[in-house]
Amino acid sequence: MNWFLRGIRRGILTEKEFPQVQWPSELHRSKEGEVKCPTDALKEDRWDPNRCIFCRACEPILSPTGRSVQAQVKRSEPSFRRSFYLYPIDVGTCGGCNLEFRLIASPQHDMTRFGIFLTNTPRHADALVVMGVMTPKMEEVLRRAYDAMPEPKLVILLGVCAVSGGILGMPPDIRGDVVIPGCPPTPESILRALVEAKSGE
Amino acid sequence: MVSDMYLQIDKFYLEIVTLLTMITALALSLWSARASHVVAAISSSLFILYGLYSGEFRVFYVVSGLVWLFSSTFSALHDRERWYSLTFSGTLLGIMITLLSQNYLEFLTGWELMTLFAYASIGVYRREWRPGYTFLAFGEVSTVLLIAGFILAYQETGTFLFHTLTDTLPLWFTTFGFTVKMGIFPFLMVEWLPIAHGNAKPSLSSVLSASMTLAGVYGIYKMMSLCPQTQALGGVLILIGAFSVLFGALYSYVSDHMKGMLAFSTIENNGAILTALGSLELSADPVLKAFAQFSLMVYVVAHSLAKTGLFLVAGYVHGESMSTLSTQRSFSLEIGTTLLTASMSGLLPTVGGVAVWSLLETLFMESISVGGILGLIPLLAGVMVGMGEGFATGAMARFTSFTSLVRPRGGERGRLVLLIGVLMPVLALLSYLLSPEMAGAASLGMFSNSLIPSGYSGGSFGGISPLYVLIILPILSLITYLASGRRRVRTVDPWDNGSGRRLTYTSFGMANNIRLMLRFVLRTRKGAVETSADVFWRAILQLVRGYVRFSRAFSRAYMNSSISWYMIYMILAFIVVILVVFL
Amino acid sequence: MSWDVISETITQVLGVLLLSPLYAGILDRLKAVVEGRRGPSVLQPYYDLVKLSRKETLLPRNAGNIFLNGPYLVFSIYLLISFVIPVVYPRPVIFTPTVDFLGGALLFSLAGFIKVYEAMESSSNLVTLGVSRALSFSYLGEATLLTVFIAVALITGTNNPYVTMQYVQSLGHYLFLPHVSATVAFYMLWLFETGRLPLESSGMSEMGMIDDSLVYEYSGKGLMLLRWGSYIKSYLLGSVFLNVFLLPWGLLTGPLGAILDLGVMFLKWMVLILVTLVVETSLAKFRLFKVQDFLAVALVLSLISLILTVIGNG
Amino acid sequence: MRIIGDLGPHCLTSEGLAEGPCKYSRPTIGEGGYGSFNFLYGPSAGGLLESVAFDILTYGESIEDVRALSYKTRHIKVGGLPLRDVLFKVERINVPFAASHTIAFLTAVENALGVSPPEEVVESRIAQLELERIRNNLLVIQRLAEAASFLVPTYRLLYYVEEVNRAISRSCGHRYFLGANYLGESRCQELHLPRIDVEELRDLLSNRIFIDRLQGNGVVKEDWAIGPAARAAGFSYDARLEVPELKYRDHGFKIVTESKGDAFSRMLVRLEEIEVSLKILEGVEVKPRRFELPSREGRGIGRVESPSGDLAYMVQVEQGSIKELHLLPPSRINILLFLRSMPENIFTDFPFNWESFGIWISEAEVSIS
Repeated sequence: MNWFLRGIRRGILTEKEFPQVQWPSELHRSKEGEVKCPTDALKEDRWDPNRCIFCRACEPILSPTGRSVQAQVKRSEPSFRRSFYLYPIDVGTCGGCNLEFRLIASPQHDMTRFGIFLTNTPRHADALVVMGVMTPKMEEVLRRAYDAMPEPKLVILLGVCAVSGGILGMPPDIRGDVVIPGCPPTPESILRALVEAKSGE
Repeated sequence: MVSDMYLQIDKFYLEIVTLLTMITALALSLWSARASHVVAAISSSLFILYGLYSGEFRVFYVVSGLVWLFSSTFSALHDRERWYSLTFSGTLLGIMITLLSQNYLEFLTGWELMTLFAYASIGVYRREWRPGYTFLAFGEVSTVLLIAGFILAYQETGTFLFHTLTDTLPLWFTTFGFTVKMGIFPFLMVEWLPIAHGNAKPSLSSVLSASMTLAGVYGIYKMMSLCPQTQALGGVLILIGAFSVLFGALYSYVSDHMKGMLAFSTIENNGAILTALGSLELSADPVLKAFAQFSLMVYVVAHSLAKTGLFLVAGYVHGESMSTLSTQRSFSLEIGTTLLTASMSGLLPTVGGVAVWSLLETLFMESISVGGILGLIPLLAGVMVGMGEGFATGAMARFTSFTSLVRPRGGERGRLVLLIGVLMPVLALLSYLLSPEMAGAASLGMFSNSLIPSGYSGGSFGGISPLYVLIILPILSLITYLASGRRRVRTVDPWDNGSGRRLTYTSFGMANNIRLMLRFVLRTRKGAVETSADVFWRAILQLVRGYVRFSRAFSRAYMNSSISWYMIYMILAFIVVILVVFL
Repeated sequence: MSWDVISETITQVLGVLLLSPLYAGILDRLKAVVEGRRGPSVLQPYYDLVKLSRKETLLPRNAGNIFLNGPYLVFSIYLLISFVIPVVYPRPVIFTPTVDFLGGALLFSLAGFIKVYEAMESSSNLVTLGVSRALSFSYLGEATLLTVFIAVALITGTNNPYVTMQYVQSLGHYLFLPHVSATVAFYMLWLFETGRLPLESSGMSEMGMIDDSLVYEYSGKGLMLLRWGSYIKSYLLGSVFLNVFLLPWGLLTGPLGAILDLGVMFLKWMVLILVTLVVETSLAKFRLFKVQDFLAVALVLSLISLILTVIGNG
Repeated sequence: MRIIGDLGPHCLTSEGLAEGPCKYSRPTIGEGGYGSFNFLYGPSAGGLLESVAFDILTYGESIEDVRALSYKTRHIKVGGLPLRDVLFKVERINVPFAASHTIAFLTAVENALGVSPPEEVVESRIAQLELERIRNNLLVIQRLAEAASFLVPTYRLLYYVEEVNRAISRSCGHRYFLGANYLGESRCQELHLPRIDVEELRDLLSNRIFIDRLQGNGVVKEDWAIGPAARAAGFSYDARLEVPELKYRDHGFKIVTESKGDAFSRMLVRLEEIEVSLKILEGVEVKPRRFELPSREGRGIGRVESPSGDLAYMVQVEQGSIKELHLLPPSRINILLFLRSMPENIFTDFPFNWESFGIWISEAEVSIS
């Protein structure tokens, strides 16, 4: 059948509410007990999402709530309110963040309804989305990409690797205006963070 | 009446003085090259002055004068060899005599002078004579045809003076004699070889390419004015011209040799001029004739001056191959080249744009007025010209890119180029002075006489106003500029996916798409080039054996598609056209 | 000249200037819906332009005057053309005689020419890649643009867009075979000139870029002007297609009519947008060299139209 | 016997370990004449999901020769670490193939310790591998459709990818099987199947333009090819039939092959395999299960059929921690195949050929010490 007709027949599949995900989601302590966390995401009983890789080593002492992991927006840029173009750069990922990031374009999530788009040149980009742990050869590339973007611009750290280095290495040394934890962060949490970053809500 | 007579006398003296100065230049060259070039420049200016007074051939005179002025100025600045200055001024003198000639004998004298000096000049430079031979050989072919034509004319009129004829045969002979010199189909090595072979300096290249071919046009135009109209010749010229436009442009697009691609573009332009001549010969309608003449004249102006400028650009570049040359760009060179190439690409508001516009307009109007099958000739020609313009735009963009746009900034040079470049819009402005007396449609918001309407069949078929475009565009740009407010500018490296590599693209690579897409026409193999020198081609070139070897080497290095195929297309085109018209 | 003319001119030019992005927005929104997404707002193009106008302009190290100032020129060329052809108002307005169809075509190529030069000045590989492609198709593109304009000009015996428009309004001329084939040819050309599928599309992959590479190095105001310019270009060519080829009817005259014409044009555009929507969502992108064949077909169609007309006359 | 690839110092073959390194035929190196130049694509390109650069020798538009330059090489230290921490790192070598990596690794460990997991665990692992295969094949086809700007299918496939991810998350808690497998444990609760209309996907083949982009593009005939690339070339290579640990034969699994070996055949194979995998999934049931891992020493190899071909681990275990670890990722071999199949094409064929292999740089360029 002609794909135009197929498209018409399917109708709009974009969702308002997204199904719950257990891992990764906000963790809370449900039992007492000692936990050996491989990334010391647990310091004096405080759970630090920016370090957690959701490896389930602390189960069942900590258990998932199903609430999507909260991103931290340090700076937002109101002029991107209705038009927000992203340039993703991968400095050493496992491929998970790349995939989840692309999935915010899926019909269920549809980033474009918020005026969010991807672009293939930093010249047109409003935000640099950094993913993965720092690898030596990518440092220079990252710097060039940041340079190549016109002001005003935001830097978004996507995934625990970019935020804290996770279990595999060191984070890229670039100051993030928006920090999205998770391993990998779910499309839902990415989308929430982006919407907040561009409008400050 | 009296003043008129004085004018005649003044003109006569002016003519003598001009010739004498050029001869002086010739003599001076034995003593000092620079002095000779300066005097040649003076003589050229006098010739321009003379041209302004003279009647229907005004345009040819003034344009040739300008070409000489620019090229001799360039030589005065850059060339030092006395031999060169001798042959250079000799060539100019030859062309001058040809243009001023009052009868066939004078004409031939000038023609031969021009041919011989040009030949010498090509040979002297680099002390390599073979290309010179080729040039001479074909120069003589044309001369033979001319003599034949003139003799026929003499038999009819019994005088060597230019006199109206009743027979069209002389026109046929001479026309082909001249087209040989113009380097149209198969004889294009006359035009193309010496230049592309790098055996001519920039200034001479521009003279050969702009002024000498112009002499050919002048010849045809003159003979046409003497002979009765023949639609057959008109059709032939239109189609041959159109073929030359299309293929000249195509080969200019794929050629990777700097002067070579300019030479091919000259063939393209000569083709367009030939088409204009053809449509002048084809149409019966007086309005249309007038308009055809207008487009012919504008094209002559546009081609000669722009081409002169572009050849001078080559003077500021080290190396001949577009992919390996090295140069620096300066404001003058960049803007100058841009304006020149804009005109070469036939874009408003440059004179080249007016030329292309009027030529196409002529062709399409003729296709209506002539009607029937014959009406298809200008139509097809028009489409071929259209495609040719497309190729020309591409070729010119590549030329500008790799001679200035992508080059590092360097010292301030090439003001002469900028000057000629600025002429392009200015001449577009003046073009309505040339326009046949149907201008001045006092239409909505037009300045009087600023319009060049192709008045046809009562209502205006169409029209453009270069003046108008030239005034409104800057104003609108300024408004846009002011309206969009001030901008913060920051200089950064180009974004190359973050690799930090600079531009590696070669000129060859930029043209390669066409090489791949038109593989079946260009006979190119991937990257490398097919160099099949076939029988027919050898046959033509018995007298220029060296050329075959050269064409192999050349095609491998620069043409990257075998030149012989170019020849074949041209010859086939020629044959087809002849058949079409006579059957 | 009367105040009517001036007001009509203003309506036409402002109409072009302000409404052209809207149609792009509507098409994108509809595409998204067919793709099963809610999609961006129809006003998205405006939002983008506004944002870009606030951003910094980046100048590649090797670039200079042409790169910086080219966009203003390109924009004003399209602006100038909007004075010249019947894209909103059916009668000549101020400046209309500046150029005819052919001159208009030459102005379009001038804009393309400047775009290429300014892009080349940034001397980047990715830009040159796209430029070399754009140039390699221009020989067919320009020829088709010329022949299509001439085709309709020959049919009507004039090169003046406005006269042409009135002429083809009569049904007999409208269904005239040459006019039909010319119409098809022009639609194919429009798809090419405005970078639509099946010829190109602005995806993420640099390897497929043709026209995108011309703005690849641009940012801030320069990018805004070029984007806006291409919206206008798309609108101009599309409106000529609608008013002179596909639906020459329905435009009103007079100052009040000029205002209403904006609405009429909107309805006409809906037709064009729906057709294009079906084309774009049913087809995929051709291989690069197939674009040539596509254009060749367009050229041949317009040629057929020409030949038929001339033989008809003779 | 067939070559699978270099595993540490050895060459892994279908018969087992052989003397390494594997013997590959020499690639033909193209050289440039007048006007040729090197065009660098990448490292950070919008057209590529990951960071990698390709140095293309070209005359403009034509591709004479391609070399890949690695940019995002991650150095992962595992030597001497306890099994648990190594597992966490192995899971994150290439998350899109997390199940394949984890299961191959755990199989290797179990072989090293000389235990064979119980039925339920095996079933759960088959389920995970097939779900992952479906997700990845959908993604590959999606990338192909996107490269051709085939708008509606692009988003349709993206929709399915998301649906599979959700099914996985409902079945095993995490959208990419992270933490779903553990030492001596399989944690997937129950199997939720994604609803995929394979007939609809077959409609992709009704579009001539789309097919034209793929046919004759990137032909692979090498007999040392693996996974879909091999099967597309007519070789019936598949670890699922060669490896004893995972009992695929019991689930009526049959190999899908094509003959042409071009990007189109690779897509067809992946398309058919989606259906095959769905069939297999209907036959399996998943429930969580623990089992005992003895604390012995030894070395073992674990191999599975990842969505893009054979994936193998070789481990040396000593008192509960890793002494030695070697990885054979499918992408490493697929890149070789890609580079060899690229010449003679033009630039615009590049994305199609690249995506058709389903290569992940993350696993190809990781260095484990």
